[in-house]
Amino acid sequence: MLQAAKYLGAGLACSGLIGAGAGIGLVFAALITASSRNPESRGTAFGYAILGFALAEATGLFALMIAFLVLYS
Amino acid sequence: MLQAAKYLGAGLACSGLIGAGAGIGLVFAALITASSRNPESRGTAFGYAILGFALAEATGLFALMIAFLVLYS
Amino acid sequence: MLQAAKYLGAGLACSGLIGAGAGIGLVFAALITASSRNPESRGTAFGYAILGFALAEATGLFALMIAFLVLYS
Amino acid sequence: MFSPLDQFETISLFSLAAPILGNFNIALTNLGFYCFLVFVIIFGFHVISNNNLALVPSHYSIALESFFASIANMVRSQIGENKEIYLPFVYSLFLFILVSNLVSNVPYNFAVTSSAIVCLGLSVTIFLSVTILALTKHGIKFFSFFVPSGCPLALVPLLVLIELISYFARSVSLGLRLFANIVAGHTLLAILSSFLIKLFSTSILVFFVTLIPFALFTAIIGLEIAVSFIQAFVFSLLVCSYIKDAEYLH
Repeated sequence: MLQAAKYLGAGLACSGLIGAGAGIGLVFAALITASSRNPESRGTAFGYAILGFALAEATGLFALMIAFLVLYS
Repeated sequence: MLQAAKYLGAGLACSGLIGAGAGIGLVFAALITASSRNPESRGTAFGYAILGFALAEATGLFALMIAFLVLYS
Repeated sequence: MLQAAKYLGAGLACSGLIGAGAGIGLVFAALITASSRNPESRGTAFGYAILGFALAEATGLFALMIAFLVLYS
Repeated sequence: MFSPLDQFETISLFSLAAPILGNFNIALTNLGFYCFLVFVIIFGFHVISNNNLALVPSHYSIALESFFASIANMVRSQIGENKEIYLPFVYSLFLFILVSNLVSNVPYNFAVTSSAIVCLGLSVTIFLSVTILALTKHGIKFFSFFVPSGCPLALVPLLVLIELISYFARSVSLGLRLFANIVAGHTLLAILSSFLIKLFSTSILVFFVTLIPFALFTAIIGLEIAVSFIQAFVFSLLVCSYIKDAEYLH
């Protein structure tokens, strides 16, 4: 019974990754439009895109962390 | 039985992180477009982006706090 | 049994924070684009951003209040 | 059973329990020790960069002066040119949160801002002092703050209620934001590190395969250091904007 709840909890915890996926899509969409509109600002725009990717990814990792926590301890 | 409900509650609480991930993606998408369209306003735009990131992240982490609260107490 | 339902209820209540996170992202995305497009209107734009943030945050905190209400009383 | 959250417990290093005055008990906990450590680091850095008042600045004093100048013009741009009376308060708040976050990033160190008492205590006292400041400065007119300018009359009661609730939510959300970020970040690092240890210690082949998640782990540590700076910056920026609300009432 407890093990069943663990599996269900971990499955539900993965719903937190929806936002991270959408956020990273938005960041790179903006990077592509920005680098096409203004090619010489490609360097800093890429830097911001990597930073935005890392920070949006962090929220997804938090959800994954809860999933591991629920699954294994 | 109670422990099972804790796991399920923590898993469900992770759904709060969806908004934070999407919000951060939106903020950095706007930063990238703004910095490519108007490079000399990059400084203040980056300041607003960091502020927007932290405030959007906070809502996701409130949900994570509830998940920890439910899981461990 | 009752306590189990409390945990589930608090977990479900966290889904209310999704809107707050996305809303704050939208507000600050608009602020960044606005401040890069029209730098001298930065003052009033920042005031509206903080007002918009407070109102969007309020909805998320209503959801959080319900979660605490369900969890502890 | 290893729980990633037990790194945040305050353990009393050594305590003095005397039955005088009704079981008097004073203990130096690891929280108190790390607060003192942060104070020593900040004080030492200022003493070093003081460069015993030499006219020609040393590297340290240049770094500290540029750091102070960036906080100063943040406060000046936020609160206003002639309101520099709040600068020392915001500067010390920023430095305390920054140094305690950076100290907590070192493995096996206790995070001062990960104890709810410190964060919520900071945010509630700041909230109360800002409200008292606004009340003494504006008296009854302070309550006009809850009516956003230029909104139709019919909407006023609803907006006032929402503004009131979001004003009182400031006291909690300010501290909870810092607390939640640090606790979630350190728990993530604790879980990933215990996961990597298991992977590294299985066999040589797996050792090389796990170098990839290890790169992810070092990226997250970099992210954690960035979050420490961001949280200190956002906490003091929000304190400045709350003081501005108390000073200028819209």
